[in-house]
Amino acid sequence: MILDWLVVVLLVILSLTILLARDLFWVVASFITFGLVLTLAWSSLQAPDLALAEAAIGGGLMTLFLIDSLGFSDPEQTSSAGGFPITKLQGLTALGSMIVAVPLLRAFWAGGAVSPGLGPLVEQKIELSGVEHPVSAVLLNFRFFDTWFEMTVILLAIVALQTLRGRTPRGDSLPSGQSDQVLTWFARLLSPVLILFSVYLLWRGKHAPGGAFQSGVVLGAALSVLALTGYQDFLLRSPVVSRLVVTLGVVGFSGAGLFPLVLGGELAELPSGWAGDTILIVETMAALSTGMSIPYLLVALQVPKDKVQCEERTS
Amino acid sequence: MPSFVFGAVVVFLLANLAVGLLRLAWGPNAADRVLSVQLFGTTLVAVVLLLGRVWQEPWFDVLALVLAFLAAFPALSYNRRVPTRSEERHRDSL
Amino acid sequence: MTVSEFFTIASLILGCFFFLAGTVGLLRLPDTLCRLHALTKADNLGLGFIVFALILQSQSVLESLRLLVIWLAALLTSSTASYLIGRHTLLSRDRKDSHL
Amino acid sequence: MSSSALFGGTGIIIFLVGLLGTFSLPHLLKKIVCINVMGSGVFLVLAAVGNKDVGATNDPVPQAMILTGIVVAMASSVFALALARQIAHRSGFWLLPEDREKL
Repeated sequence: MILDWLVVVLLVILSLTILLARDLFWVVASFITFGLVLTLAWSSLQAPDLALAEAAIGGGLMTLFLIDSLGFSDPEQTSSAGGFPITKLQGLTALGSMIVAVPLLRAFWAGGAVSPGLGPLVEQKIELSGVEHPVSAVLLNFRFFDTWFEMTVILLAIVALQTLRGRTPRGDSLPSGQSDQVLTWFARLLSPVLILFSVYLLWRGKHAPGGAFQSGVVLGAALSVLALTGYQDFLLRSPVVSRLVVTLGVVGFSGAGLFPLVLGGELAELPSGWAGDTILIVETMAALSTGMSIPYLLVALQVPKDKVQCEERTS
Repeated sequence: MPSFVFGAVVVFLLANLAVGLLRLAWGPNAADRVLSVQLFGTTLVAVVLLLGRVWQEPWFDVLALVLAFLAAFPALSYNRRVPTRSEERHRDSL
Repeated sequence: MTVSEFFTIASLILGCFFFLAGTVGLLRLPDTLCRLHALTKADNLGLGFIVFALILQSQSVLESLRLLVIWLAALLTSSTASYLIGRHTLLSRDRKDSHL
Repeated sequence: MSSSALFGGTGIIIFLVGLLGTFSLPHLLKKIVCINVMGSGVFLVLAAVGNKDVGATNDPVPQAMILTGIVVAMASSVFALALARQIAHRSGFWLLPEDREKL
């Protein structure tokens, strides 16, 4: 209980810091710490899958995207555009949110009618799903649509970013960081272990916390470490193949979702005898494509500098 | 080993982390803030390991491993910030 | 109190001490490179002693190995991170706007 | 107070702090971070409602939805960051055109 209070106090302090801090790097560092502390909140709420995903995304990957964008911004602006200028509209917003807060908090703490939730139903039907871990069962069988369209959202984000970016002379590569003995060895030691670890998480998802997304995110971290330390072959050697890997998730989910229609079933109704195997294949495809998406997101973030070069070349 | 010993250590480490937030606030360089985040990451690995023993949940070790593996990301992305011209010159002379 | 309990508590206290030292150093030392020095103590020794305490209490060899792997992973990442931060600081020290 | 009530209440507070930041901070990067904070608040409320000491068991459905949400939030934040960088590159400011006029 003391632990919960400590976590809660830290979360509120950090969110207020994000609101009030002037320095941009302070905001980003607070956000990373916020993500790390949130991991503890998920652990305390007995949501291991969320804790794993939050640790990998909030503590790892968002850092990469945010600090990368910070490096792009120039120092003079960072300090000047901080502040907390309160206009009439913003004052009203603040007042409004405080007024909304009171009934929301009251409603939440009053408790009242407690519904049993969907937990018992999931427990009852879990044998039909083909996996033993309830969260995986919901994610990949009972609410197949959610995950299907989640993969679509990731793919759409990449397509949109690539469209924004346009064609660039250097293809899908990151502007090379400094190559360096220590970094090279770090990548050589860490990324194989991370890839192995992501396979372990994928395998684990069937009966325990873990699964396609946690695995995909860890794989993505491994690939980003490689891309950041100059090992970009997997992006550059055969761009078509790498892009196909990015689409694998949507392809897998569409296949598994549409195939039952051919057999005369409902959309996304996994065949009961084959559910376990179908899920394993779909999960592997989803993990691979999530993993490959992350270096692509990072590459596609490098918009403006590449644009400058393109415009210079054409003029 | 009574689990309240581990619990006390967890509370101590989290209090430590809360005090460390001051360095996050003071800065003054970006590097100092990356340093504090690094310290928080390591503290959390310890906290998660201990909590796994207190609550008897084996998956906490997996979580600690994820945290430990990805602890280098802030420094890794910080290092990628485009170096200014003086940095380039300094590096070339090394 | 058995011998292993004594060593567990001793090494937990040592681990806490190093984490405290790391935080105090982070707050009190004058510049970035000094603070880096304080941080590495907490990273390596603080976590090391706590992992050692847990290994003493672990039920199986597998669990001990798992804890050891976690400590080694933390060592690898924290030493690389420290190197990167240190080098970056060193390289940008002669810059005027070391603000960002 | 049970821990799920505690985290749920915190989720509401964090959501409102993020909402306030999204409206009141002109800097685009801060806006994006604040939207993420807002999202985390929503996730906390959702997880607290599905927790063991509210329902009968630990409800896996909210957890699966939050997991989906975390990944989608990451993808859309990256997209938002790219748009913001585009704006910053073209105009020289991390600000929306409306906010720039006020400068």
